Amino acid sequence: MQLDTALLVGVLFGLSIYLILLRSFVQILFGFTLLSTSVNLFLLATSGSPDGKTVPIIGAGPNPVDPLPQALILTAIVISFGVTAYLVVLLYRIFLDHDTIDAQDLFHPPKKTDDNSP
Amino acid sequence: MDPLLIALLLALALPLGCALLMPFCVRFLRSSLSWTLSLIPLTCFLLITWVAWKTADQPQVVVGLPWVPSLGVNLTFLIDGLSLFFGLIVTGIGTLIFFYARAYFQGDHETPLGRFYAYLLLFMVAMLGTVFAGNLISLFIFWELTGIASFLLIGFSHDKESSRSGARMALLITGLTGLIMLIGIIMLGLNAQTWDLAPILNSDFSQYSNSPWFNAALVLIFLGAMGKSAQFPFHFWLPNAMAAPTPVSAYLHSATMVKLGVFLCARIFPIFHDATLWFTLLCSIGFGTMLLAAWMALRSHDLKAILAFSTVSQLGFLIGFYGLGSSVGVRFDFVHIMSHACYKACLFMIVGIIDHSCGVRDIRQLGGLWKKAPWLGGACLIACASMAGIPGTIGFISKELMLIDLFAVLDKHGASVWLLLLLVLIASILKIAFSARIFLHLFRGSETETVRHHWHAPSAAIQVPPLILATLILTLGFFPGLLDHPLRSLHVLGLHDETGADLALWHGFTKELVLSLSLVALGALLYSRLQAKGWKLEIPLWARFDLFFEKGIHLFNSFTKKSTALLSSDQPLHYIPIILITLLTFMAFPLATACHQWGPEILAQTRLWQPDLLRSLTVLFILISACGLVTLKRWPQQLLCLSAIGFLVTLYFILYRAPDLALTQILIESALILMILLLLARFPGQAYAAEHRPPTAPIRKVLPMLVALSSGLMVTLFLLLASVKNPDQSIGSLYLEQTLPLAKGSNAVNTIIIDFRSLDTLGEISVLLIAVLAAIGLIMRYRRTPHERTQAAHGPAGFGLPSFKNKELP
Amino acid sequence: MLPGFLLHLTLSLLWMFLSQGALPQLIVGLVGSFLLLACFRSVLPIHHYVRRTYGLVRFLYVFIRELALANLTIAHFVLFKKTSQMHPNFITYSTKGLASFEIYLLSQCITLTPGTTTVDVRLEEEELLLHAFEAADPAAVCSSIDLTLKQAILGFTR
Amino acid sequence: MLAQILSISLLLTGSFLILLAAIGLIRLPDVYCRAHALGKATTLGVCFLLLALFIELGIELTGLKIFIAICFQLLTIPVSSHLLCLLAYRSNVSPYKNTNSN
Amino acid sequence: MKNPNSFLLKSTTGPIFFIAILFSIYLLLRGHNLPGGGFIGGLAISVAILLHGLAHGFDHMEKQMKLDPIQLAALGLLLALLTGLAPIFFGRPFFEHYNTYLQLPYLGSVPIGTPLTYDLGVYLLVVGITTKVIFIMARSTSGRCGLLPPEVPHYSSLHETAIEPPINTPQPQEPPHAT
Amino acid sequence: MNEPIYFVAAPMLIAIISLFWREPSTTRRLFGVLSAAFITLGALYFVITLSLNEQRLILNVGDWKAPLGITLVLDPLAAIMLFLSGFSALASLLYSMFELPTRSEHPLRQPLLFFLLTGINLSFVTGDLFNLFVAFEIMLISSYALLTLEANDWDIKQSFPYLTINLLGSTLFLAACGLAYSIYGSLNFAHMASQTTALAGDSRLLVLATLLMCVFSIKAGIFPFYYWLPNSYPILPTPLAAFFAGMLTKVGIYVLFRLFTTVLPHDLTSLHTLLAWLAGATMIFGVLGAVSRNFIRGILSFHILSQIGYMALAIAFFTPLSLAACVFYIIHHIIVKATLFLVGGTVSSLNGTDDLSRTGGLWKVAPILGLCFLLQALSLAGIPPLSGFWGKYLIFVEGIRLHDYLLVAAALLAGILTLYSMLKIWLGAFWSPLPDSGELHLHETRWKPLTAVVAAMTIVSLAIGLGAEHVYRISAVASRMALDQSGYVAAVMAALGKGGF
Amino acid sequence: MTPVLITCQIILLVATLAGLWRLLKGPSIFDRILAFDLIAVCCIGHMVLLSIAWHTTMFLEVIIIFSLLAFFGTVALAFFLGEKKSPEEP
Ligand code: NA
Ligand code: NA
Repeated sequence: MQLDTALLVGVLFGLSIYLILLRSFVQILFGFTLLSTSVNLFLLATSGSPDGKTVPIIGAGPNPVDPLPQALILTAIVISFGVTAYLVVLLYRIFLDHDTIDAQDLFHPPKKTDDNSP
Repeated sequence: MDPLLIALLLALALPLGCALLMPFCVRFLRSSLSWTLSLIPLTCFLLITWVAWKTADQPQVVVGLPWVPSLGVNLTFLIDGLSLFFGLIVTGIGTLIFFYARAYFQGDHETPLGRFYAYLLLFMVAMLGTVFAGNLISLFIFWELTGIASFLLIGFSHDKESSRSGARMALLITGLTGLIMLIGIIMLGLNAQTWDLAPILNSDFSQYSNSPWFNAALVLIFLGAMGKSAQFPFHFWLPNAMAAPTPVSAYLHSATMVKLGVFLCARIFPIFHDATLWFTLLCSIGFGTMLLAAWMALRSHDLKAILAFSTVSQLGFLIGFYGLGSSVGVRFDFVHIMSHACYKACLFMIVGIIDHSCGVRDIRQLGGLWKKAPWLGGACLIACASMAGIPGTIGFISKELMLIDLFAVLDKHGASVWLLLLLVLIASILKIAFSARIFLHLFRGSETETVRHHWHAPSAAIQVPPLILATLILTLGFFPGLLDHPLRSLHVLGLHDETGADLALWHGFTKELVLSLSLVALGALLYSRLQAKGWKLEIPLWARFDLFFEKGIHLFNSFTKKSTALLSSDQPLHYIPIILITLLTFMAFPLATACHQWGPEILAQTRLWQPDLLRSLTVLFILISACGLVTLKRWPQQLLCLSAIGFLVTLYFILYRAPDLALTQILIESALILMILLLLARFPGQAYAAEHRPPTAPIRKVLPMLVALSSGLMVTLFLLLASVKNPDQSIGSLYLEQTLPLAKGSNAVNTIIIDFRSLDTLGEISVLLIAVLAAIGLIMRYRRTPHERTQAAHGPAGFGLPSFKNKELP
Repeated sequence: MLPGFLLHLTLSLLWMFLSQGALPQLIVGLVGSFLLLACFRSVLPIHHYVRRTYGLVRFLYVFIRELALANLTIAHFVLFKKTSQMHPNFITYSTKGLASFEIYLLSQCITLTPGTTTVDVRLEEEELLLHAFEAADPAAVCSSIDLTLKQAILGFTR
Repeated sequence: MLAQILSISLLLTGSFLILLAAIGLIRLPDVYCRAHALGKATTLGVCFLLLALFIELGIELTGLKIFIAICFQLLTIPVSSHLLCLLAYRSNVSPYKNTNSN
Repeated sequence: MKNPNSFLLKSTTGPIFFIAILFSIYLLLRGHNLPGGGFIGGLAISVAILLHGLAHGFDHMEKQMKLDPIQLAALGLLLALLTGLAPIFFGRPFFEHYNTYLQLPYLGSVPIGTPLTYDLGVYLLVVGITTKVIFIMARSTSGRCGLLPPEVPHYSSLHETAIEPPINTPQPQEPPHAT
Repeated sequence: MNEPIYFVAAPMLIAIISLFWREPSTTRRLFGVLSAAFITLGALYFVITLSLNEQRLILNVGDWKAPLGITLVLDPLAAIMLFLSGFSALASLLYSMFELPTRSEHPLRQPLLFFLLTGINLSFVTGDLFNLFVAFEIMLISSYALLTLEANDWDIKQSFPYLTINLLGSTLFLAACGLAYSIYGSLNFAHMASQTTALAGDSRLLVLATLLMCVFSIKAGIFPFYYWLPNSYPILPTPLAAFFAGMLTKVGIYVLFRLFTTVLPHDLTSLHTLLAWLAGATMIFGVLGAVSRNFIRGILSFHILSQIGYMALAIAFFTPLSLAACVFYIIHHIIVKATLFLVGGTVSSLNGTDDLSRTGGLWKVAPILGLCFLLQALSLAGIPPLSGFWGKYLIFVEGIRLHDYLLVAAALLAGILTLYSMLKIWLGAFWSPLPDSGELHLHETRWKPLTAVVAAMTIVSLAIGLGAEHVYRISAVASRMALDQSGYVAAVMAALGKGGF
Repeated sequence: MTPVLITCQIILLVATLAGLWRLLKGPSIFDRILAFDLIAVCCIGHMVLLSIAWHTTMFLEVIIIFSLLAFFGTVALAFFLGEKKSPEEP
């Protein structure tokens, strides 16, 4: 039973979803970063409770933890790094092209009210 | 191979092959040799005649080729009276039409004749395929093909808006009803456990009638017939299809396509005629349409529209006739069909010639053509007489037979069908009136302005086909006995009444004759009344179903725009909430079930749970930082919280005995933060400005929180459920056992990623490489040299060029 | 310099191999051979090496002492002094005549030693900008740096 | 036994020093002073902890790594606290009011 | 970004860079038996490179690089893929590893089989992509934020320019809304 | 033994080589086209031999026995999908070659396309859930890359929803992997399938299956998960749009198919019902969206969804016949959809726009193009005997047999509305007279080769329709073998290798 | 040994908490970066303690890399965030 991890994963997941639902690019970006962290922790928890176990290296101890989830997370971390890097660049490019970092403004630009705009 | 099969295949393949060749022999089509085109349908006609002759002594012959035998769909031909009769009509009238079309397009240098003949031949193939089809599915296939070919033909002059909309209307109506018919066919086939027609037709039908699909199949298949034969409420497409060149109208709407509905009724008659629905459905729809269309024909002024409505009316009659057949048996249906084919084709051709010669089709602008074209006038007179049922024409024979059948029904069913009789009689009166109008207004009276100015005499050749048909009408009208033998040999099992009487012009002074003559008198009376009032008639708005249809399409278009907007399809910010809410909704039931099953176990484990101080506090710290991430206002602060989370999560990995993971996590986290910094730090002061937004609606605030809360709960439940029970046989321990002896490494995590699951790693590093390539693509603009710019004057071809900027964007 | 270092290294490695040990033996070898070299410094051309190595050791001693002292000061400030009693300030410290490596070492050490942190290294002006915890008397701070760290550093770099 | 006592005292001192830095971070009045506390206390604190680890785990190749780690701390922590002071100074983060700048 | 031009930082990154390179090679070699491996090693050296870049400016770093990092990355992927494909030519399944050991004094037996080449491929790729991605980010942002103007880029050199910030480019206009 | 990996390794190798090539050149293009053709032919070979012999080819990657390592399985279904992906890539490359002058091609287009192919092919052959995740990620990152590679400044924002939604989907996929591992103790499809009876009655399986279904519904574009698709595909250049439209969503459908048949228990009736209703909604809402659009790309993009509905419905009926129909439909749809997008691209090249109010006149100018469009559009609408009819027909049959009349009615309605929206393009671009200047925007030498590509694809599609018997037999074998869990498990477990239980 | 380790752990946890407090409170961005630095150091401390507790050398590399990255992170954050004239500063 890993109540602590379950709580951690749940709250992180919820918070990241909350961030993703906000409007600012930056918050959305942070939301996705946090989202991948939370799901990595979820995967980690599937290796079972670590209490009384040792690292999954032969010779390091009598009762090593399950190595597979760790390997999977390793892959998942790297992949989400790649995708997040792309997301960062995409957001930057959108910012360059549309001069906004607000998703709402991006798709539904506010009506310009000032008269002195060219 | 069976010679019959070869003959039929040839009859299909010859026009099909020629159709494919047509676009490549435009020069031939414009040459004087193009008369020979009529030889194609003629050859088919002869082939079918030969088939008919060969099978004269057999009521039903089935030949075929396997096509998709796994699905029971084969290219099977069912040769019986019905298919032979229709085959002969299609090819026979076809021969005349090809001849007529050659004359019609004489000297026309703009019309793409190659395409025209290709469509026409294709249409003929489809027709032949349909009538000879011995398999329900192949019947449907050819049925749909006729729709496509007619679509191309109707829209042939596609520069005109009316052509396009007429073609669209025709295709949509026949397509929709065709698909509906497919459902009915499938129900029928599923009932019968076969898709082949012959066994279905020859089996005992009482076994099906209890099936739930029986009546449904009848209605659905009949809907198909209604669509094709333009029965109410689909009657409106046919007049709109008159945008086609006249040879097409003459072919499609006299003898072929619209007759398919009638053909289908005859085809399925043996299966369904015992159903009570059969009589009700066919008679009400058929005779109702007959009256409605006749009434509309009377109120139309475009020649083609009059003919179109009269066609609809006659089709209604024919369908109703098959409905009647369920109680009294079907006799002489072929006479009705042939009579209609002859006079309608003849009239269409005449109208086409007049249209060609005057450039006008409005009957009000025409008149006095008798002197200019007496032969044509004669043909028209005969055809109109046949339509009106004047003695001496085949139309008269047909009408008398109809009255006989009606009285027979009256005898059988009593007064309840008086209404039907009334409908038929009124429709006949109307028909006589507009028949008279067609002939009298075209050929009698004084020459109108239009005729005087625009008339140029038609060639002799173009008048030959209508004259042939007129001759046929007269011949058969006077000597109906000629048809006796052919009709007997075309007798169809299960369809035709065994007790057929011979045809004769004079049956004695019967009540039918009296009625018939009085109808003529009443029709003449109606004509004269209307003539006196000057024919100031229009189809009232409520009967303009075509306008409703177009309006409906328009409304539907705006409805789709609204519905698409309603579904938030163009609101990218709503996508993720919608997806999440749906996901949560779908997950609710399975999660509830799982919690019901595993809940006690989870609770029991929770009671035994002993928290680890360091881990629990790390959790707390991570959550504090995460709260900071959410609550802090400026992104630099949030980023710092994120970095802190990264470091603390690494510690958490350590607590889970994962050094490799910790190393990777912290390295990646740092690289990522640098990346975010590099780009986000370039966001100008606006990055701060964006944080000061106007207040949003409460729902906008509460909904994300609710979604976030339930997502978090969902994942927590996932994890609790995941860890509630260990799998019986987990491969995790396997890696620990075999990493050293087999993979020659003691770090199990590393041997997994390098050896056991090396393919994952290969994929993972490709993802990294591609991500960087993607980033390069985003940030580095690919520049073309000035030379390349000129080479592609309009920029890159295809979708590369136009941006959403110029588009109707949501 | 170099011959002395090489000799020292050779001797220690020799010792390590001869005693068939690893790191502990290497350390013993380093210390032992240094003592040996120190004895023979007048005979061999390694006088400077020995002196500077001694200087290094002394520098390390001074550094560790100052580091410990610094932490005690911090503890004193953090735990016992009220905010109002603190007088932090920026002061400048001249680095005239020092080589860049010496400046680097000095400024790094200043951050780790009592009461001062290097804020900026101004190479052009040949001075350091320091932030001192207790800067009532800037001159005293500077002279204490001169006496401890600077001296120790110069002791082994020159 | 001696090693045990030594490592225990190193551990406790090290942890205490880090706590000291933390208290300093909270208590001290401005960013410069906080950087002070952090730079000095955490360097020594972590070094002490690492030394304790050294004593506990022996002095093979591990020892070299611990040595590297200690060097790392000595190299980096002062630089980061310096850098923070420098950037704060350049961004004109105003120092604590008791300061009378010259 | 303006280079903070801190003397201390610049001087410190030198030795750190050196240590990090040695350390990353160490991590690469021992990954099969202890924590580490090509991935971690590669990331470690990339972080050192990035640190160096932070201290000295990325344009300076990029100028010093002899090889386009993306080519290094592609090379790494190629190496990894070829490691996987090699057994096929011996009639063995894809990615079957061949282990062999090199006996070295004091270091014991060092595995130098195909796992190492695979790890090396990963290592090269990671180094390549991390540096490349940071470089292009740094370069593309140069216009606005005061780094030196970019050198002629390596990748597809004649046809690639950094997208400039919106200062100089015409702003896209919102299309008229279909109402 | 190594056959399955060829289809993954080859595109990756080609991508890397193209990357080293740096500059697009005629040689590089030819190299790409020829290799794609080679891959396609290879796949065709396996389609034929594997379905004739009813055989599965198993590769234990790294020689690790089944549950331990990653297993790749090349069965007829996978082979069919490999053929289709290769074919679409070939068409896309060919079109690309004729569409743009060499120097105007983006240097990264070809490598990225082959990387995309790598990911797609890996997801077809993989027999491991996590490896499937990796394959999906390769595919997705390449698709992001291609989506934004040549997008202009205005369009680029449309890739943002695409990216975020797929990121969310990938995260959920990862969670599903974790859940699967803790339930089954394995990620290998065969090992998972072998535990079906042992885990009977474990309600966590339903949780896992629902989660997986939702994840792949996002990837496949099933209502209401489809939002990312219709506005993002139109920003792609024509050949890529064709490839994406044909191939990408079908990967989601393939995985749904694979999971429901080969991996998950067959008795998830409630889930099948849910999928069926979602499929119905997808058909209707997809086609409504298509009708609402007035430019070719928009119409075609929404049609992807509506057609996905048919395939999902075929899966949801979950009878041997309907599953065979699904395979048939996939085969048909990939080719038809790709062709339609190519035609759409050619039309907008010719008219300079694909806004239907400003196009026209092409039936006179480019009749072959028009014929191709007509045939494919009718095929899409399910007009017999074109390829689209057979799948729809079988779906109707199964729907009636299962008494799902409402769903059949939805399918019928979607069919007729498809016809309607295709007519919209036909009337707008081909039949209506050319407005404005009446000038074409492309020279003959440039659009005639494009038409040739389109025509070749149309011929293939026609062949599928007329030769439905063979295609159906292959589909039936493929679906039957996919459905045969015990056969799959036995084949995978029998493959030799090191280690294992 | 264990009580000592637990004591040290608790001390470090308290220090981390203090760091978090500063991280959330600010006021200047540099204060937050300092707090981040402190948290990183605490993590290193925890790792050392865990290595002693579990008597393993497996985490040494993590410790080294961690200190490298703590430094790297501080430098990067200070560079990019520090340069900005954020309105929160006086
Ligand atoms: Na148009
Ligand atoms: Na148009």
